[in-house]
Amino acid sequence: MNTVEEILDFAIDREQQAADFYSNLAERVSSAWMKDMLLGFSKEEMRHKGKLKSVKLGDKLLNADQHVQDLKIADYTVDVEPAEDISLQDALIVAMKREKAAYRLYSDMAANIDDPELKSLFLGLAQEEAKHKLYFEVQYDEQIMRDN
Amino acid sequence: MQNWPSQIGYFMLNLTIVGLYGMLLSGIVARTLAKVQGRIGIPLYQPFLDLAKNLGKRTAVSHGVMFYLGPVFRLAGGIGTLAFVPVLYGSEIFGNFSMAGDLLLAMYFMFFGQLGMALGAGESGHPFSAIGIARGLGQMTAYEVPFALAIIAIVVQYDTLSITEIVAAQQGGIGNWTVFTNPLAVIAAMIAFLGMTAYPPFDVVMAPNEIPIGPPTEYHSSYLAMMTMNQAVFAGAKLILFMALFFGGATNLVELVIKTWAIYMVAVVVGAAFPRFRVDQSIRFFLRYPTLIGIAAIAYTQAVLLP
Amino acid sequence: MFEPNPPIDLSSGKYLKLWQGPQHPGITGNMSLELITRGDEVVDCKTHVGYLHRGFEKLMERRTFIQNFPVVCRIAVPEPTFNEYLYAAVVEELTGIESPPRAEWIRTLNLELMRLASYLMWLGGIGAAFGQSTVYQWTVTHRDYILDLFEEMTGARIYHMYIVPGGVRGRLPEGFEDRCRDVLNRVEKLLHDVEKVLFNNVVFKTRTKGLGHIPKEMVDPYGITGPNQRAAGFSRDLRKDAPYLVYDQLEFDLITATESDTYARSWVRYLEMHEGIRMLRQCLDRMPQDGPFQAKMPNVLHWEVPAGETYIKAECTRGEYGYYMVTDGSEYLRRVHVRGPSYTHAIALMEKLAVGTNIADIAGLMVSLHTYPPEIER
Amino acid sequence: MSLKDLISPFYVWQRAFEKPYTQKRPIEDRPGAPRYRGFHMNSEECIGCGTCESICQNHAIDMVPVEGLEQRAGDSGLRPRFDYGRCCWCALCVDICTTRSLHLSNHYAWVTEDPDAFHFTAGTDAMPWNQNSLGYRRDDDYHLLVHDRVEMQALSAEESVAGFDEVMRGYTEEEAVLEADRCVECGICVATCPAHMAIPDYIRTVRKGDYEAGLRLLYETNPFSSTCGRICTHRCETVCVMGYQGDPIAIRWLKRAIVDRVPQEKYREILGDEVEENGKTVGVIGAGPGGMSAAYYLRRQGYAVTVYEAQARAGGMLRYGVPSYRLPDNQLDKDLEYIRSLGVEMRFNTQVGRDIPFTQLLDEHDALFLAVGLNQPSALRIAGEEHPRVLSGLRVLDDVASGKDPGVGKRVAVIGGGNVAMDAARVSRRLGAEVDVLYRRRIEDMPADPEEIRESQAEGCTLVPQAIPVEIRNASDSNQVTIVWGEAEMVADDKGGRPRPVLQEDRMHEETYDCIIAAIGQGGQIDFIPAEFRDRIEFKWNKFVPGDYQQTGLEKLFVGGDIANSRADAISAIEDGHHAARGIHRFLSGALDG
Repeated sequence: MNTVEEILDFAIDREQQAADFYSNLAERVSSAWMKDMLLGFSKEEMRHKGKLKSVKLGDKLLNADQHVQDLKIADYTVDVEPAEDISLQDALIVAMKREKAAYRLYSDMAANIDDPELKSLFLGLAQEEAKHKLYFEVQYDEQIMRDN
Repeated sequence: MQNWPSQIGYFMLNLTIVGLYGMLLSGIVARTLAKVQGRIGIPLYQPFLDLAKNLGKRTAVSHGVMFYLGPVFRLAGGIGTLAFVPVLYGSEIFGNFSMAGDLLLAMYFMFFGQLGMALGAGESGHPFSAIGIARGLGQMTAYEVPFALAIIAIVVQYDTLSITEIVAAQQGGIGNWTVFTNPLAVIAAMIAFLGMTAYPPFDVVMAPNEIPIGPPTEYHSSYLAMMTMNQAVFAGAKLILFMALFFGGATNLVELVIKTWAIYMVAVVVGAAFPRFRVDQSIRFFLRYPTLIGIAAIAYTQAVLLP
Repeated sequence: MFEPNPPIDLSSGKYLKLWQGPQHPGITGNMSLELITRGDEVVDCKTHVGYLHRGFEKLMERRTFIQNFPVVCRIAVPEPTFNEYLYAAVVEELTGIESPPRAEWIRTLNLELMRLASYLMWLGGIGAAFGQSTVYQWTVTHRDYILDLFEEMTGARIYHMYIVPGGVRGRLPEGFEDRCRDVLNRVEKLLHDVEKVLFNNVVFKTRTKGLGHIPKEMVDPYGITGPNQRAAGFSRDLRKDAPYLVYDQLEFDLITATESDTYARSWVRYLEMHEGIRMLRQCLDRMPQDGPFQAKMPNVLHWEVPAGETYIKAECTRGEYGYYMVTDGSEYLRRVHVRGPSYTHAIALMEKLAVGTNIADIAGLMVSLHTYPPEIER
Repeated sequence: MSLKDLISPFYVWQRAFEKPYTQKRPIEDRPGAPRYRGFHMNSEECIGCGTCESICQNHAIDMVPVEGLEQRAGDSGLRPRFDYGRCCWCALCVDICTTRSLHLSNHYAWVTEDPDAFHFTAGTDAMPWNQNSLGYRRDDDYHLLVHDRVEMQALSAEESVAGFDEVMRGYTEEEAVLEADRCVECGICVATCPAHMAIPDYIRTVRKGDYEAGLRLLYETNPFSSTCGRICTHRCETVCVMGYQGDPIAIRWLKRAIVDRVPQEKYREILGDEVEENGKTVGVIGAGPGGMSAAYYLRRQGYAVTVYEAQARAGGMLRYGVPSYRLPDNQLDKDLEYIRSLGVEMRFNTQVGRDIPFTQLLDEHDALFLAVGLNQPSALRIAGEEHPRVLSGLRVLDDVASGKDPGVGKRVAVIGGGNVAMDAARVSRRLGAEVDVLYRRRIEDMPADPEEIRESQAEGCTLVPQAIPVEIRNASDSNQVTIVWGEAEMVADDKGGRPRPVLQEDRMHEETYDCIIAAIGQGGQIDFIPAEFRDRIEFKWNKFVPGDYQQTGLEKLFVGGDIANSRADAISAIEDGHHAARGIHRFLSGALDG
């Protein structure tokens, strides 16, 4: 992965994988409303993918400097197995943690690279993932920890 | 009367000047009274605006011919008075129709206007008019007594019925003015003057409280305007007459303005200070002290001045 | 004095029937006098009211107790405050609410200022009725100075709507006392001028002395109160005889006269104005500067006053002013009756006094009784 | 005639030399006094309560809708329109204004050729005096309304913490009348109350002492009046206009004042509830407030109603989630018994999906109302959660309600800031424990009722705000548990949500307790609905999204209560039940065919 194009392809691929992950899970779950929700997550990932595609086509730019709030909810929740009887709470935890992992991945890549252009690209991707994570964290905060 | 067309032209000029002056004077007096009352008062040109407004209005009532003629008589009285009073002594232009017996004519016209007014107002049928006329004629008759006595006194004193000659006799220094030569007559006349100008305490005829408006109750629009014009002309004529008879007349317009204004202020000064007499009280008043003073003036003239 | 005036044969042609009013500058408000005259002499007088009837007493039955509070001041236009006070007092009496001491002082100040303003207007009125309009302009201007005070104290010049059941509507504005003292000084100075110009005036004396004499024995049967009564030699004043508000803590003298004519009535009022200024100065000096000015009130929106009835009276500028109220425990009053002195003074008394006077004296006579037609027709 | 009397009047001329009293242009040069009662101004604080309209003795004020102003909770969307042909500028409207938004300016001259202009809406119409800073305002010490609430007799903190006796003792008749008297009857509360109860009307019946009429009004919209009179979340009181300058009316306590004075035996006679069977049956799943409310209104319409309840007793969260010091059992029973007395059939210990299949219910009944509530406590999902000394708040409350000892020990940490957390904390206090309440946000952010927060503090619970639990560890004593929590900083949410806590990892604390009670929120469970129906039902997150009249895409199924609304309180559930009952009636009588 040495060119911008390759990196973006990699990222687009990751988003696709995530979308597939959620739609597969949605097939399997038994809980009444989880299916709808997981398909919603999947759509969300496809939206991210679409955004990266337009970055690749040069229609959009990634902003590496923005500050995205980190609620740090994902950091202290336990790991959850995506099982058939997954609850809403657990699904959100899974989502948060996936986005967090993606964020870490891009951040690490940025740290290990010297090319300023690529570095900035990785940082931009990391911020994107941070934003996605924030979305799930906010939902967790609102839907699960209503009383906390 | 040699050159009567120009005489008439000069008279028209006099009439205009005196009329305008009379209007202005009413504005000045209004402002003066306002000052006493703690107000700023109307602008000086306000009487002209009022006149213009009244002239511009139409009428919709009919009270008969005499009613319409009332203001005409009234105005005729004012103009008539002015016609025989020389405005400026020794001036051809401002001499008017001065002649041998003009004093009598002037006095006649002063009375005539009131009577005409009385006829017209009486025709309106309004009780306030009728009461006002009764009061007005009663009071007029009363103040005419001291006024007539004062006139008799000075006629005796100057031995003439011509105003111009009376003025001529007073020329040559302030000491020659009637007011100094025959003060009793002037006092009687000035008290009568208070009655004529209808300022308090002798304003019961048109008192706004004791019966609203009085004789002119029913008059409006151009009738009212005609009466306002008469008031101006009449006031001017009266003042000039008093000035001529008692205060040495005037030889120029400035002197005229100062003197007439001062004479008028006598009524204003008294007017601001007093409430008004009821009509029976004012009649009683005029027939008491002023009449006595008038009689005394004649006696004084006969006894002191003539020998 | 109780017999009706003798009948008059109008068709004889000796008499003229003359209507004075209902719009007439000699009457403070709308009422009319039906005069029958012979020459300038009035031989018969009938009083007519009804030109100003707004039905306040009935209106008030259809309004809640708080909603009546803006209504009552309109019963006597030149003196709204007495109505406000009395209405507040009857409601307070029936509900058992007690207005705090500070409010009582402010109310007294208010009432005496109102009395002074009303007298000033009256003083101008008596001058103007007899043709002395200069005094009228002066006094009305000084009344306006008092209205300025009312404006800053209450928010309005005429309909103050300030004395509300339970207390007053607000504290006195900053620096009010000084401005009030200043106005009192100016009014006092003016009064001395008026004394010189009006009361020491030959024409005024000629007009007013002997005019409208009220015999002493007529006073009680005709329900004559206030200065009219005191000018007839009675030493009666509710402020002394049945003190309300803080009048028992104020020093003032009762003014009386014996002549009982228009001049005496004017002179009594003139001296009462001085007493009023004296009282106002005491109020300003001794009024409490803090503390509540309103009692604890229930929610006025649905204020139910317990069933009961009461009559409360106060000495207004014209005499005894009273409110009689009956309540039935609901949110509306059952009946209210307003006793205004103008009713007795302007109707029956005027019919008697007018006979034998001159037409020109009617306006002055009417003013000398100090009546306000609006309060006749509640 | 003395000479003095002749000379003295000329003294008038002395005044001619003084400054005139009058001014040349008085109107421009003379503003009204600072307190002048001039033209009306209305500021943005106005909420359109219409109290000005009620007090106006001239009927000069009309409340009218204003373009661009939406009706919302606590704002009627109306604004006062003034008719200056009627106004007398008494300013009673200003005195009575509950928000103090209405003022009079000291502007008093207004000339226009347009007669309609004298009919204007203050505050929204552009008027020349709108910028005036002077004019009449109500004095701070002058009131036409009563701003202080009549305090209710309550057990002292020491007494209340000693047992499970009801804390609030109820109003006496006099107190109730005094409190009811404060109401201005604006009706802002009616719009905000989820059940749209006729609040001003029943408050008036309290004032008049006519409790039977009051009860009739209550039952028009709410068959849980005794319950709601005690534990309602009273959204009405949060929007009450009296709250702007003082205490809101104690609407909840006044409702209780009515029900407390009417014995249950007389309900039937007072309410006149006669059931005329109509031959149709409706099944209700869940005997909580939503289900029982639906059962009541359906039964009144003549439906044969069967209620399926998994627990042994009716009441749902009201019974198992609300401790008896807030809602004594007999009061809840009073409401429930009356509903049952109309002939509602109860099937207890019947969990749908386990004891009876959902499809069977669907077949047996003409319509179904589902209100199973949120009974699944959310897990903490932090490390060490499975420690045996970590309890759920709902369980603790459930145990206490069923008479079991939850065994909380002597030192308890409660995690959460909602009503369940507060109740768990207060119950633990009553069981003799020292209680710390850890909450992630600030105290003012707590979703619990302010009363509950206040009372729990009074009873000795320690509130630890901005504390985020991160880990649970074994303590040295196996009967104890250690919690690690970090301090939080609040950051504003740029999307307009509530401020969010952010963990400060450098400020960690560690504390050991006998047990930890987690009460961070609840979720629902609807797996009993077979998968083939689910496609026709709309969900969002973990909730139903019902259509009109609480109907779902599965036409016979109506839903309500916590599982179908975002408000999660009893009164919303009651309204859902009532609303669904109306919907079911329309549906079954053919008016609504899906």
